[in-house]
Amino acid sequence: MSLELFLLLAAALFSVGLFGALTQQSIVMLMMGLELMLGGVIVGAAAVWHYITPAAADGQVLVVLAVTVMAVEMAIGFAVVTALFRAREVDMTDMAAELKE
Amino acid sequence: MDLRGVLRRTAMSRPAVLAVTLPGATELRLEAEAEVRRRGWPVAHAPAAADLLLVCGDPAPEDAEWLDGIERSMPEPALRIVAGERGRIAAALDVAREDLRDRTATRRDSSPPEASGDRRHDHHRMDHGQSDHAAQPGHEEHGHHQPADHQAHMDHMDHMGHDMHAMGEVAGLPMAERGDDRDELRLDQLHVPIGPALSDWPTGLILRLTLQGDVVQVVEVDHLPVPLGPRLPFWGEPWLRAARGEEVTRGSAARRRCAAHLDSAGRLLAVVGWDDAAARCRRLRDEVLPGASREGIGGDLRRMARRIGRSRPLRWSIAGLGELPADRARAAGVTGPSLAADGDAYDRLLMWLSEIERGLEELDDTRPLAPDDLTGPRGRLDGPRPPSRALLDVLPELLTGAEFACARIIVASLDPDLDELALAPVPGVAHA
Amino acid sequence: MLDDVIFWGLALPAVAAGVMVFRFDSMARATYALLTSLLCVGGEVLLLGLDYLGVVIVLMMTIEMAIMAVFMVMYMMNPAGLMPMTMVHNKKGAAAICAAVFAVLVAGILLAPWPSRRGRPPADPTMDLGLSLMGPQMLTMMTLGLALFATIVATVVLATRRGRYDRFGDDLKARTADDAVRGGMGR
Amino acid sequence: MPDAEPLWVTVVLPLALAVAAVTAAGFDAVLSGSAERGPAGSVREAGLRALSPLREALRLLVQQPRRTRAADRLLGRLGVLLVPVAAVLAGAVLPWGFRAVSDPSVGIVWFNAMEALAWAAVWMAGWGPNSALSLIGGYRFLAQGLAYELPHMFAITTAALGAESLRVGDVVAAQDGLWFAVWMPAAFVVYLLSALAMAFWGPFEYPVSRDAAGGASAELAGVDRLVFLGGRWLLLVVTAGFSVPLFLGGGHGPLLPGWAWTLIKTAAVLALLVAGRRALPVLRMERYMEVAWMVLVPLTLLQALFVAVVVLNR
Repeated sequence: MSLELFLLLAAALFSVGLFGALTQQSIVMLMMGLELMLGGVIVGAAAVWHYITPAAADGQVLVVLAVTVMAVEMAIGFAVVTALFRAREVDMTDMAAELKE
Repeated sequence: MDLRGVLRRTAMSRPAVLAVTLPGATELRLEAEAEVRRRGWPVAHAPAAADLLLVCGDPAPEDAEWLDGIERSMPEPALRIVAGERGRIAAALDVAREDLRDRTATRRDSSPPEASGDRRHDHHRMDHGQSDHAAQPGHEEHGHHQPADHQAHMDHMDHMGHDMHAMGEVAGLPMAERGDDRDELRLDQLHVPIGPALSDWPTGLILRLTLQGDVVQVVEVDHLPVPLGPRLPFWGEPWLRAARGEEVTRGSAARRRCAAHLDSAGRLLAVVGWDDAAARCRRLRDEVLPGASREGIGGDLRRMARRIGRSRPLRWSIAGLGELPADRARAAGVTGPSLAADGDAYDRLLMWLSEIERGLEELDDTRPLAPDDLTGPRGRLDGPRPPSRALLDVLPELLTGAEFACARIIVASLDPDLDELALAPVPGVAHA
Repeated sequence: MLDDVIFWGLALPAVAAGVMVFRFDSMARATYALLTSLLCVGGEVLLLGLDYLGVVIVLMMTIEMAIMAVFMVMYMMNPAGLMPMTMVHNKKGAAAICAAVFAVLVAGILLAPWPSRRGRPPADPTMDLGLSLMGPQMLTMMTLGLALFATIVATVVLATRRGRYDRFGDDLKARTADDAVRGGMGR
Repeated sequence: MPDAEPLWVTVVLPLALAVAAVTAAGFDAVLSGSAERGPAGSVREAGLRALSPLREALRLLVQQPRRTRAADRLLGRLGVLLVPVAAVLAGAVLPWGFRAVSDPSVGIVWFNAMEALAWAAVWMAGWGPNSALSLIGGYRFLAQGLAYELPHMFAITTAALGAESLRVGDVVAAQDGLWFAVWMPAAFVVYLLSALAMAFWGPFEYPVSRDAAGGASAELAGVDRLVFLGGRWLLLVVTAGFSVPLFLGGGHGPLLPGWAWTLIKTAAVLALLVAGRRALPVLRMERYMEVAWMVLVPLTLLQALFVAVVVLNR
């Protein structure tokens, strides 16, 4: 176990999440990509805390931040989808973009 | 016998029973319930939990399909027996248990059957392995059915799908369509028939529901064919016989009314999930019917009625469900306690309880019942239509927009008796 | 040694489940694949000695994904995955971008001169975190709190279609709310 | 004082929980037997009724499992299995007397996280069989979770606040004189309610209730059914048992050793829950939700505030 291994794991999760966020048409699936990316951020922050600055709590605060962002993003995401769905019965990013036109 | 065989036989010494009643067989249902309870056998509420399917009543040929469906969705060792006559249920259960024990003990260890296709053969075997009263005519046809649409427990739920491809079929199941719902979201609709095999459910009633989530959007009321015949509906029997000119005591009529309301209350309490009170209601019902004396049972009955009437959690739980004000009820032709209650499910329950307590006074009354008194437990039997018909007619209005659990409570709080649908207008009285 | 086994035992499923999120046809399975991945992330955090945060991640993600599954089934087409279909756009470009991002990250991770460890972990990192959030990081904590509060309000406003005027009438004088389903407070 | 135990304890734990679950289920069977068939006439009859959970278990073992069409067997099985697993994992921080299988520094959060696995478990078990009634049951548990979880979290946080530690051992040690139940009564009552809700048992069996033909368990047969419904009893035992270290002073008590007090208190809580269940109908979530959010959440917050003020002035 070393810092690099944990960071590689973080990078892998981040990239997989990014791929999902970029490719998925559905807003909900896009959010799942974001969640995965944030999962990568959490691993990275925790590893940096453990291997570099265990005395300071900043790494931990970053993890708290990431977890909160996950929750907020999810809640807002579903509220938006519900609102869109109610208004136009749309749940896809492409269709939402068309609505603007 | 090896240890495993012994264990298997022991395990099946009290099989779980799923009792299904056909219209016109109320008396058999009561006998079966009392007998199963006396033996302490577990009662299954779904085919998946049952070992033994006990059909009370004579199935018509068209019933074979949904009964097969239920039997198919029971786990091995599944056994079906048909009890068509009074007084023979105990014997039938004994035979069925022996059969189940033998079949489990001698079963070879094989992987569970894969699909319904494989299990059809088993069914042949088990249908013929029955005693005489279990044999069922007209039951040779074993097509590869889709699960019968009457079936209470759908093996499929069409919760998937989108309007883009709504017409398709997936895995042999129809896809769902979307429709506007109560909360103005266009979500998938699910067409679910519920009944007649559901436990704590009016015998023979089928509701074809359109559900969104668990909210009822559309209700169609349907029922199994009710056999027309000389047999009078069980719960209305004393009054109808008196109207025919036979001699019926007031006591036996009061007894029947008491038992009918206890049956309904037990059903409602079971659906509400108060098992303790439901079980007590049913036990008292079975004591009242065969003729427990007023002194013997009055105390228990009053205590129970008071306990239910005073329960604040119960009131909190069901008040406000299925509001049926008297003017609307009268317009729909509802008579009896549901009209007198003039309110929601809770008021109807209280009305049953108060009628039970009132009836208690007359329990041992030996004076003859007046032939023109035709108010049965569910309403006036001399109206243009049987009282349960009116109860069925108000169902769609009350159920639309209710959640599944509330819908079940509303149905149980009206508790229509489908046996009454076979009732021809009483000659000479109806038009008097 | 044991730590290494645990690391790999969690890291591989985390990434594999992360990939499966976008490969499952069934939305229910995709949701729970994501949950698996995030539970493994929680496990890695535990492995790094952050007991509290690791367990909190497990707790939060379980509840969050369970709720998410409801929305997945509600709004997505094909929730059970009975009909194979793809709903992706721009797959090649995205794959290229992601591969590039991953390559850059890996290069950075392997080439960067990581500083050596400074200081020792406190006996109780949870206490450390709490003191930090209530002390020097108070501003972060307050921001998070406000953001969460704003989220609660915003999501309700966005998702509901009925305000209090719909429920209690135009003059807000109705004694009982006009709701589709009666609640438990008898109002 | 609290200490990590040797490995064999991890084997004993599930067995002990199972014995406790069978005992509790037997007591419940005696009570429901007397409701259905009248009071037991003899001791032998009562004993036979108390054995009925074991007989049921044997019967389900003999029964063959079954499959439904287009089922998601992976998720369904996972959900069924997860129920007892969550119960045992949560039980790992349950102290017997003063010793638990493990007493991590964040034991209370661990307990909360493990019982939250039930959210996923019940939903998956309901989703798996591809049947409307069982899916309704699965969704009902999520509604129930949203109702009970917040008051529950505030209640256990209050206990942790009173002890100024998230370690279960410290919470027990802090109740050497005065039980938390005495000066945190609201939190204690809310905890008992949520213990029932977590185990989806008794008045909170809405997800598996009779009106939906067994809800999430409607399509389970044989071993699946045994694991799911048996896991529910394990959960009940664990959640009821956890109220002892949190609010009832754990192993503290005069004369008897710690483990005996734990046993007595756990049995008392279980008996109270099982007997209290006889007086209540199932609480439907469309009604309970409003009560939970408008009464229980403010109540537990006030309780936590009160405890915080006391702790600061100690």
